[in-house]
Amino acid sequence: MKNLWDDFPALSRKINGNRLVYLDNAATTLKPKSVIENISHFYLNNFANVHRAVHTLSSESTLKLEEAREILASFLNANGEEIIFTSGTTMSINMIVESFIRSGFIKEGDNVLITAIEHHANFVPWVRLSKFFGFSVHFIKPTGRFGTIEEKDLLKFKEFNPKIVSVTAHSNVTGQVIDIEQLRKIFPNSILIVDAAQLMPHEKIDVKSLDIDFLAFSAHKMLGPSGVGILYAKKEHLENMEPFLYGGEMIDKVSFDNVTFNELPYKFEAGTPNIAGIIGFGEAIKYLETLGFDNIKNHICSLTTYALKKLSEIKGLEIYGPMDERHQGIISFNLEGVHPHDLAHLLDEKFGVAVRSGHHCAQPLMSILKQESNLKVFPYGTCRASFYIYNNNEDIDILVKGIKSIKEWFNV
Amino acid sequence: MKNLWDDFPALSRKINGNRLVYLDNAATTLKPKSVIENISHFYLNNFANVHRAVHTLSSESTLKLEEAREILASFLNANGEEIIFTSGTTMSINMIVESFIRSGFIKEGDNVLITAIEHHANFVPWVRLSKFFGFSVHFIKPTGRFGTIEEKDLLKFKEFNPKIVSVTAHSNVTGQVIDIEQLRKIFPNSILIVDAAQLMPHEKIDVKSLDIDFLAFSAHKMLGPSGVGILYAKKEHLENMEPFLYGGEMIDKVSFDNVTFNELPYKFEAGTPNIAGIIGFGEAIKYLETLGFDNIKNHICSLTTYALKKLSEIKGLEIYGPMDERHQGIISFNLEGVHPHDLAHLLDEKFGVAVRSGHHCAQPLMSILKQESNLKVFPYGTCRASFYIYNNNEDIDILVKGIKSIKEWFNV
Amino acid sequence: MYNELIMDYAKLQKYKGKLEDALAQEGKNLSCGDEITLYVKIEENKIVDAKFEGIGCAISQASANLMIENIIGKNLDDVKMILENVLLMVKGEKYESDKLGLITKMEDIKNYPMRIKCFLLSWKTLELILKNIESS
Amino acid sequence: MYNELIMDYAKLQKYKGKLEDALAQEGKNLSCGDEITLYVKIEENKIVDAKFEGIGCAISQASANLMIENIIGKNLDDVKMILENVLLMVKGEKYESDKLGLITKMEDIKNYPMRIKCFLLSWKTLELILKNIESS
Ligand SMILES: Cc1ncc(COP(=O)(O)O)c(C=O)c1O
Ligand SMILES: Cc1ncc(COP(=O)(O)O)c(C=O)c1O
Repeated sequence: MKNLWDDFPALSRKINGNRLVYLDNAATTLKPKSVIENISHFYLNNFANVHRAVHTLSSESTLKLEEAREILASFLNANGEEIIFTSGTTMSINMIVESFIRSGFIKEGDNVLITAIEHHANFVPWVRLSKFFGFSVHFIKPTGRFGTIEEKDLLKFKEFNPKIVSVTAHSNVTGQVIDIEQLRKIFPNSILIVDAAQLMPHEKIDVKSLDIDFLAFSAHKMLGPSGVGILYAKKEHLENMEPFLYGGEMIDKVSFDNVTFNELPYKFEAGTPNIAGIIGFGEAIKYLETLGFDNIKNHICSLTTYALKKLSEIKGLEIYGPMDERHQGIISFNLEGVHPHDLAHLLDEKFGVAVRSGHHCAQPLMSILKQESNLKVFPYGTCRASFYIYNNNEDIDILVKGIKSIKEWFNV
Repeated sequence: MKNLWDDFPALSRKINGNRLVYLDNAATTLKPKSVIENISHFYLNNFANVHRAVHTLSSESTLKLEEAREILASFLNANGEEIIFTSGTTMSINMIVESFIRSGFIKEGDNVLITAIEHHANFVPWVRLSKFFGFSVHFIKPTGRFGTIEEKDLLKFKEFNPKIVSVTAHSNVTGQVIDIEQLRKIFPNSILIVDAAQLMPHEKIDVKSLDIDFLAFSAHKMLGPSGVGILYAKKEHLENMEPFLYGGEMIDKVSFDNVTFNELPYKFEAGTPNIAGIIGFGEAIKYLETLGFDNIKNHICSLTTYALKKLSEIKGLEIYGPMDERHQGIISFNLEGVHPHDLAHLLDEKFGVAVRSGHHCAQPLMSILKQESNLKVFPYGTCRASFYIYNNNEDIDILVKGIKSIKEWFNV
Repeated sequence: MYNELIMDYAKLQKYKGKLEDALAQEGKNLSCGDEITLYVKIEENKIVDAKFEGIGCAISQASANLMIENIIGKNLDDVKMILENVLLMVKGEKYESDKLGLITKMEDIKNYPMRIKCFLLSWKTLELILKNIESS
Repeated sequence: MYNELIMDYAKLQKYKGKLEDALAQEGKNLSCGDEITLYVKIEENKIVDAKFEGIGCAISQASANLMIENIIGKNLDDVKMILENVLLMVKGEKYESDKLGLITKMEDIKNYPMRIKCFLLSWKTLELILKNIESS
């Protein structure tokens, strides 16, 4: 991949005198100039509320918003009416769960299958609302290397035939990519919900050929602005589902005792959307498609392979996840004797390297890693380095050098 | 008020050769340069995810986000832990209603009082969810001039002592400002929810001295970015309420069968927030406070008085709302014989004037206006002109001239 | 958008009113409450007469009048083709303009998303009639 | 943030361990699962000894050691004042630095919102002890 640094002005920042090595891409990515300028330009020139007025600014805003919807639809191989704009993955998933409940799609006694490696966004809504509404949540437990889900873990639930299967396509901790095609084959009759917050930035997903029922992801993890997410859902589901948010734009007729709803996708988009953010997301997708998702995936895989090799040479470093070809873009690790917060903080302070530390909103997985860890003290968290299009091997060399120096400094 | 056009680059646009006269401020306002530049600058330099990482960019982002929260808190005379960032007024109100239901704050048999002039955002959630959960919604009907709520309309429900009173502080159709102090006096024991989407841009609200329990508003209607809203709520309520969105950041501990929640306000802020938007909103509040809310209110009132006088001189123009000192910033009207969409479209096309036409997400009020209208055919909608800080009397002269010309053109 | 031709068609009275012994279909514009009743008389697969009742904005009135003027005398296959091209036109896609005659004078509607529903009110009602014929 | 002084205090063993016949209080850092047990021995309104158990990051260890070093020998009113000033310091507000001695070497913590919880773990635990004393 060609060097993209000129497109990302934040990369020219100095962090305590060092060049910024940004390896916290799984939390959020930097934004290219084109997206930032697109948003500014929109606010400076066209901004008005959408859908609701006939004047020029409003018409322009509406056309641009709908253009972004079409970009997203063709990106996923879906139809515009199946693309719902939300404020992020978290909101998209909450929307599914609560709407399922209101619509009677999940009732007392129904079974929902998720995994033990989910991000809280695809864990807490199910677990918490199951307490109120009496459905059951079951967990696929990873039996592979440090939190890795194996095919046999999925197969255990095949006969169980759960009504709903909701799974991350890419762990934000172990970096494992889950094979959605395989998942669909094992659960042909289940409603399949995919949390694509992490996979989407790395790989094109064709919702039709993978037969995905619901798909959720966030703009900010793939060069887009914060406060924008997507919920893709098959039209046949959306037509039968009760909305999650009620208000303007999503209605057809409102009287004192009755409400009917607007057509798709507006039925699920109450209130003024994040207009500038959505338009900026359209621009981000254009940028990514110009690079080409094959190139992006290759680049990320080659960085990951290089990093896994280099990191595993550090004694006392415990690396989580499969460490094979399923391991992509995200690497979690711990250095014996050094708390991950200290490691992350020092990497930033002394080497300009931004990595994340903590439980990564995946506490259930942390408790599993603890059981398997060989560390004297497992800190209920990890350090996580995650890569994107603007990273290169030198970034990884700096990371590795940093870890080694910190190790010496702590005498471990 | 001094001329602010230099601060609003969109005002230098030409619409079909005419200068833009932007009178659709109740839908959304234009953005000042300082807000747009603030957002760009943030994306170019500091952007990272908040709360979750220890590195420099993330720390900077978190500090800026929390600074915005403090700006909002002191703006409302509230505490930071009572300020919840949402995606807009619609989301804020849905959050209240659904959380009340989950928490058992409203149950079968409880009474909720709203008005017949509400925006759908404060109407549909109550009416629709009351069907599922068996509580009752009652409506204060306006008996004053064309949709105006009089004190006696409120007093009718005094003995009724509703558990919840949820009311707009400023009608987005009639422009009537509702006296919240009076409302609180009439309903001293009710939980008072205020939809301040329209009032907030014009007037400072002190939530403590007005004893407001919940307050909702949107950034985009007061110079801020789209996709950001506020829910203010008294701490004592928030502490007892079940969250609306579940996911990252809002939790304390998550295990396979139990969840405990984070402290306030984070308990109600699941997922990655609209970081840049929130920071931009802080900047917008700073801009408004520099102008001074007394000046803003005076300016809007003087524009309204002038516009009401000029518009009432046009024969065949029916103006809705009180047309007295309660009438502020927003004027809805119809021209006999011309459909509001045509009037709005022609004002844009021939005169560069942006006004809104339609039911303004207030269909119940439209049915009331229809009953009182003297028009041969009431179009179930109105034209609406709404003012903000950058408007002046000349804008109103152009609007009036436009309406007169269109009247001639249609021969009515 | 508002040229003399459109204004003339908006005010046209010729096609307004009720048709007896004809197919009748109601249509609604959700966004503004406008309603229309379209009457179509069909003989031997051909539209021999059409009228409409209902009030609405100038755009919806002009569009209804232009529609009726263009479909009277045409057989159902041709009408369907006209309808298809109209739908392409408002989406800003490629269409056969020679099939639409004066209707193309309203092409600019594609830039006004809020007005497309006004413009399409009569066409969507016609579409319903055609669908009903097919399914019966 | 990580200077020699902080690293030295992070590794200090002197105040680690259990104290018998002392008030004991557990504290937790929600964000990383770190836990501490603080032991404080009070005689005649004065802290005569204190220790802590538990593992955590260098910041929380250094902070706990610095805290204990600074409160031993102080009466409860002075300890309360120290605590108040520490809380002001991390909020970036005005505080009396002469009351805090070496603790001020960690002032920079205010710029690291994620680390404030690490830093405050021992202090919040101390606050709980003081509150318990007052309410009993
Ligand atoms: C009175 C009132 N309430 C609520 C809303 C909804 O605001 P938003 O679309 O920003 O959620 C509006 C704006 O349209 C309004 O005018
Ligand atoms: C796998 C996964 N799911 C969901 C989320 C939540 O995304 P957001 O915070 O944008 O709602 C994240 C990101 O933190 C994630 O990594």
